[in-house]
Amino acid sequence: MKALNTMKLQFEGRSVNEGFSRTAVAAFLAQLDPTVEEVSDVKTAVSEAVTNCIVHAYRDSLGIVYITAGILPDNRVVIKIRDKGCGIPDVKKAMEPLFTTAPEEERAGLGFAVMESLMDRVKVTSQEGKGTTVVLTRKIRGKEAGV
Amino acid sequence: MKALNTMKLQFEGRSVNEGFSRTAVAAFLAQLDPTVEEVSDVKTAVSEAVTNCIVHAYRDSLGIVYITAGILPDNRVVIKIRDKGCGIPDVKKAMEPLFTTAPEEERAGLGFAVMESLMDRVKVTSQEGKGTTVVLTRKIRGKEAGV
Amino acid sequence: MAVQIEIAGEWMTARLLGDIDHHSARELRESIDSAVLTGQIRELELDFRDVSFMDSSGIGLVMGRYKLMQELGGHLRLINVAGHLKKVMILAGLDRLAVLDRPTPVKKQPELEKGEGE
Amino acid sequence: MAVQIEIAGEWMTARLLGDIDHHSARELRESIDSAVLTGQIRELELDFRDVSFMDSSGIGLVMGRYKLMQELGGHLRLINVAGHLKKVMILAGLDRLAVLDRPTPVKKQPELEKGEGE
Ligand SMILES: Nc1ncnc2c1ncn2[C@@H]1O[C@H](COP(=O)(O)OP(=O)(O)O)[C@@H](O)[C@H]1O
Ligand SMILES: Nc1ncnc2c1ncn2[C@@H]1O[C@H](COP(=O)(O)OP(=O)(O)O)[C@@H](O)[C@H]1O
Repeated sequence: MKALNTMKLQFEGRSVNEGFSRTAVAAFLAQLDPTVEEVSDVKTAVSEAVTNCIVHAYRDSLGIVYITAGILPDNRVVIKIRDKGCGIPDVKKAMEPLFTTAPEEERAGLGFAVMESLMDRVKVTSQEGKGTTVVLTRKIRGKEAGV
Repeated sequence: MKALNTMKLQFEGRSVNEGFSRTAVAAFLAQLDPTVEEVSDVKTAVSEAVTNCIVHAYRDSLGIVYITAGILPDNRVVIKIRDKGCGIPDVKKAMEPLFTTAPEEERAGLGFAVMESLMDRVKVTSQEGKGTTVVLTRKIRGKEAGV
Repeated sequence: MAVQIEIAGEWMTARLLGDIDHHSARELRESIDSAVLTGQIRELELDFRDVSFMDSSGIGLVMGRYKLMQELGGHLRLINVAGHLKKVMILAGLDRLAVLDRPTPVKKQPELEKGEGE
Repeated sequence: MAVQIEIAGEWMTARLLGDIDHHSARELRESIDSAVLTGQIRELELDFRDVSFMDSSGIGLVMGRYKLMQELGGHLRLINVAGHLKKVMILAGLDRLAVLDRPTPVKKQPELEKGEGE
């Protein structure tokens, strides 16, 4: 389905940009007149994916995080978060709740679980040494729907 | 001066993206802990430059608007807004207050005047048929300064 | 952006809500002008109390309504213009059009004035 | 993100302010833990009333403080967890740790309770 509107965002993988990037995606979403809950859900899922790029993908380095977002005609928003970091050796295992490779930093291992529970669809593709792409999809019913 | 943090944003030149883009830039600025007035000033200047891309540069077409922003070590923010649209034949004349080529759309001809009065520096480069780049610079004193 | 319109005789108040930019200006302009023309309004008041953002598209909106009211032999007045909005309007010279912060003229429908005591 | 800490005997309330994410969590963790250890706190209360956003970094923060209080033979309690925050905490199973929305235990400093009547 062709997107009605799209945007691209890229920024340095610094933790200060976590807040910036989820606010930017929320501002893009605003055109669908989402409910407060829909905005929180999307911001939270984006924050998880962006944090993973910063904490895991670029663990010992500073890399660029790439986001694209598109609005589909059926009011779905599709957000792609991509890094060129270390990659994930076993995606299935990484997505299990409580699995984390950074417990010393108090990561809860719930990033993917949160994304999956807040979004309609989470697709992860990764290649070791090349990077990871997370695609989040969510239908926005909006305030009109009276949710 | 090398930037401490940078971001790039690009989006389709649709008017609905005017609000999105100025909010995204404001979110990036937040790391400098700006005052409410500083945020309004920057948002307004960005809105002028982005609107010009949509209204003038891509008058009869849909093009992409490119924004980059950087934070310099001396708390200056530098924001570049670029289009690949029609270009400006006479930049000096275009920057005169009240000059507009779109009076029928109730453009006030004050976009550049607003940018110049709210920012420390406004640099415009343009090439007919190729596009226009506006560079906005503003020192952010922030809440700490007690402005 | 949205606008709430209140009419009393030839007086009309348009309360602007949200952001005024190029994106929202067209709809605002159309809503206000059609109400002014249909209602044969002579005194138009734009209330900026709930405007969260405004760039020079708002100046175009004000100047366009100023011209319209002049053509109709009426007047335009802007109320509750504060902070950032005032800054943008003053740098555009709108204060010289004498529409900004002019003392409230005596209205034909004095009951409209209630609750404006600030 | 910032935190306001109030201590009364071995009771401590940490009022979290703003967004809780990976960026803010480290500073929060360090401020809270150093106050807990210095003050020999046994009852730690995290107040989420003024938290505007939280992702799973907040879960890590809560679980880390839960473990710390267990090691110290104390307790952790979360208060004013509403809406979006509650959703994230419940999907993380924090309600099962019995720290969420537990009725207020009788405190040793009853004067601390004043003004909490809601
Ligand atoms: N972008 C990424 N690049 C490399 N590894 C990742 C990435 N995202 C997730 N991972 C791996 O998957 C694990 C689980 O991720 P997640 O569920 O978000 O939990 P957490 O971030 O708390 O560890 C991480 O600990 C990490 O090993
Ligand atoms: N990005 C651009 N591309 C092409 N022309 C532009 C661009 N920006 C400004 N201009 C020209 O400069 C004029 C003055 O711009 P400005 O001061 O912003 O006023 P306004 O947008 O109200 O016309 C415009 O009317 C247009 O002719």
